Amino acid sequence: MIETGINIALFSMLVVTALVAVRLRHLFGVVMLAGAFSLLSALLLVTLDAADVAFTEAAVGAGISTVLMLGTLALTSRREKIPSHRPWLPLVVVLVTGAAIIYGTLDMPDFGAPDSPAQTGVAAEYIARSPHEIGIPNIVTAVLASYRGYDTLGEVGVVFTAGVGVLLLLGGLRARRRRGRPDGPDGEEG
Amino acid sequence: MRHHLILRVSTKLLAGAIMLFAFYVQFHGDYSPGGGFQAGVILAVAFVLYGLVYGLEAAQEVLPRRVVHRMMALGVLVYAGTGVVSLLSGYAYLDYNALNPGMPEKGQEAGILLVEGGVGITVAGVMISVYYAFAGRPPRISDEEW
Amino acid sequence: MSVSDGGQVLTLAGHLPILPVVVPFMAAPLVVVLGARRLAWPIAFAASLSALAVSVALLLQVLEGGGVSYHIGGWAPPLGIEYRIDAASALMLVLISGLSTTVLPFARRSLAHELEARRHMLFYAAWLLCVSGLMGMVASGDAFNIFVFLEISSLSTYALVASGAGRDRRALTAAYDYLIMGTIGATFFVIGIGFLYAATGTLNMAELAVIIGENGTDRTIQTAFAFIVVGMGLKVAVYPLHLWLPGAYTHAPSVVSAFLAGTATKAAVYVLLRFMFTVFRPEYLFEVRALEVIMLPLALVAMFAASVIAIFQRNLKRMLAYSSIAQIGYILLGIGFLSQTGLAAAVIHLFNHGITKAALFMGVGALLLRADTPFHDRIVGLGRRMPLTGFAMVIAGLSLIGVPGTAGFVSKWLLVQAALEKGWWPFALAVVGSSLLAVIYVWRMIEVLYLQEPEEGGRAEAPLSMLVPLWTVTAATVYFGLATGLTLGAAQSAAEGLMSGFIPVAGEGGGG
Amino acid sequence: MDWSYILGHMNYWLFTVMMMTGLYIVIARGNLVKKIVGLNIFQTAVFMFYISIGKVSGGTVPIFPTDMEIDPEVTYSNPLPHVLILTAIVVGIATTSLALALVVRIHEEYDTIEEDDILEIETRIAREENRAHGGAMGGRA
Repeated sequence: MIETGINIALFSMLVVTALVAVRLRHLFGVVMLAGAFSLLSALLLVTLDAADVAFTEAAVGAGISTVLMLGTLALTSRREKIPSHRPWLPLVVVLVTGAAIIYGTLDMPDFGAPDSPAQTGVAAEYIARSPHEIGIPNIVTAVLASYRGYDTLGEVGVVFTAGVGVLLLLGGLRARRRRGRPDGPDGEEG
Repeated sequence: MRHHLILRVSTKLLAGAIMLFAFYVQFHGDYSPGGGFQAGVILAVAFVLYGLVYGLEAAQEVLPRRVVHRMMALGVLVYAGTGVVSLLSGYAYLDYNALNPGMPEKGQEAGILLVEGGVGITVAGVMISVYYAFAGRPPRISDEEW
Repeated sequence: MSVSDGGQVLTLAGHLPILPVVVPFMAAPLVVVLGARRLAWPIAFAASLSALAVSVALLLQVLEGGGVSYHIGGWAPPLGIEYRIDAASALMLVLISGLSTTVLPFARRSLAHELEARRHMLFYAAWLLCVSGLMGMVASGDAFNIFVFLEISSLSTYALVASGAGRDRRALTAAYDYLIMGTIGATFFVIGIGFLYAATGTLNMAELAVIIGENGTDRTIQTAFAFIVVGMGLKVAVYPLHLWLPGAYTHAPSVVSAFLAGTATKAAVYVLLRFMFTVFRPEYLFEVRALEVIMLPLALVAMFAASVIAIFQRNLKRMLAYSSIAQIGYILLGIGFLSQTGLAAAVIHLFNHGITKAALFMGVGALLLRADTPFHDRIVGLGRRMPLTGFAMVIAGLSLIGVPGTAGFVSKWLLVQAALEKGWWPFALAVVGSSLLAVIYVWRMIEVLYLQEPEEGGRAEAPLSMLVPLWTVTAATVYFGLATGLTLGAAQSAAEGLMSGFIPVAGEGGGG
Repeated sequence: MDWSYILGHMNYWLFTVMMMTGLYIVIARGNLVKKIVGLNIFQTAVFMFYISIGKVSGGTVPIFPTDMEIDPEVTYSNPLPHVLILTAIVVGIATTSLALALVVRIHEEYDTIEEDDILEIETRIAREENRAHGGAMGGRA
């Protein structure tokens, strides 16, 4: 089967990309790998029938987020220092968490099963009802903008919050502040 | 920094094409993958591209800071305002049937168009604002160092 | 329970559940669109005040007529997203909007002192978003919708904490640490919801409860439970996951600390309660005993370790931050008892500690007008120079200890009762013991504020715009310590509601 | 455990491996930008995990034909995880941009984006504070 072959190739490339990103110290390369990871995941999402998500992941992960990271590197530095501490504790945390997730998947229905709860639950209702209740072809848009439109309102709120936050942090052009003033008196009262 | 002529001309053409694509994605989201968010991102990319080649000042002449900051908020108001309209007509918040009580389907379509528009405006506004904020900082690494 | 449904014409009263979230949510972009610094504060205050008014109306309505369900978009759940308000959530809405409304007038002077004026407009926008995010988390009856509003509140919180960078650059690293931990927590929460969805096919919490109740639990649902508890635990700052909290509360502007200490961790605790008791059901919790084995010991560690660390702090703000971690221990203890009294104690302590800690942080904000840092040696004797501020802090400090006549006493008394009810007297002793540690650090605060001569003489009281909010909250700690009817009633009814799970609503699960 | 079970769950496990790789970068690496990259990998893996919950074998993209002539024979994959993940992706990029803005500011104030260096600077500040204000216990933790 071609599809299985594609999937195996994509999966292995994804895993390898992620693992290489751990080792690489050249931050430019790390950012590029992250972009490649997003692009590969977008391809995988296409094979999983999630066209909308793939489109977004490609635009965001491989596009805007890579641009922002590169912009940040240009403003900061481009090499990672070797961390001084031993990574045992993180390794334990990660292994325990991973084991917990795998434990949780043991009772999950097989991949692609058409009769799993996820498929027969509300999802089936969306597919059955949206043609006559919403009347637009793209079910994802129908659910996104109408049935669960409030989530999307919240999502816009999150984006707006991020915008406000970035402006609050970086707003206005200013020369670099003088440093070494851990708790000096506030001279910028206005 | 002044880039090569070919780069500048093709950027202008490309930015226009990208914007056109953004509008297609925005308004065709009912029929195919895409919608306000993707359109907003693509629109922002067009401006980022323009800014990268022509410089931040040139980009900000086309779309001043004040405008993009207000775009961020405007989109949220459009979206949430749609909800208020349905609320004031006695329907539940964000019930698009309120927009066309006679024909619920038309109301839904209109509602989706409105809110997706709101999403697009906010996302484009935020992305461009973030780009302006980052690009406005003095760089630490020179071009050669990459 | 009353139900609003698609197509049905609603009156304004029918919209009460959505308004406390939407009003601040829309006020934030309004502030930015108008772009006028002068309008930012009035809009924020007006929005916050109206959210409070609506929340109070909602609380009264719920206490009288039972829970309310509001179908957003006119789509009946599980198809659409539902807001579900009962006594517990209404009480939380009142707490959040009430604290925001009282702290905001205080913020005017305090911020003028602690933050550059050109950032004020965006600060108030972020504030409003934070309020609406927290309110949305509490009001929502949809698992994924909680995540979305959680992120609104989180992102705005990171920005608010980082805005303390003008005074101390460590606000930035504190915000970064908080962002990383908070995002890991939120992602864990999302993983948990994914497992729940895979196992049940729905996201509506009431329906989740029904399906889990009917089909029982399997390994997928157990894992979902674990991830949701750990994810929210990061937000709550449960003891080993608390590392972000001291830095964030210490370096954020005082108003932000006052508001967050009173609300942010509390909203997360509320979501934790919702999932533990209404989605996974108490019967299941009894079965796994995970709470007794894990939560009670962690609660005890938090109560003692954090209190001891608090005693050794020289920075008043940091001391209060560690005390917050200890106080969260009490709340977890109440939850861990898995009894109605224990839950009532937890809910009422959420509220009482919220107002107590807000009063204390506001007091610090007032002190900072006259001192450059909240280090003990810089605020020496300030209680004499600022008698009203100092006295308010003493009263709030007494409430932190749990002295009779203050709000803190009510919740600790209930907690001790819950322990004795179960026959677990060592836990009752632990509550008393930890309170004695609180006596030490509160005494240190009083000692610093009063027992030494101030560096320079003369009275330099904080302005009225700060004293009025400070004393409003302080008076509330006394009022709710003496007149326990409202809070105790709401907490009891909230605990009852949590222990019995969601009450089925007529017309639920049907078409829109 | 038979083969069909393993094949039916293999993808979940592989996604778990990716998630944990990302999470490892977040908690084990000291570079502030790299942590954010790790966070992105972690989240992207979670997104794929979600989407794979909604995949139906033999299903297709959940978009009806433009003329809305719906063929009842066609199975569509589950649209709900797609909707949720669209929202989650947007939340993710919002978080990333805020985090990067913080990194830029941190670099302006500390002149480094390495956790170890920052910790060193902050320990020094705390020590100075303690000397100035007479006492113990400062630092970041």
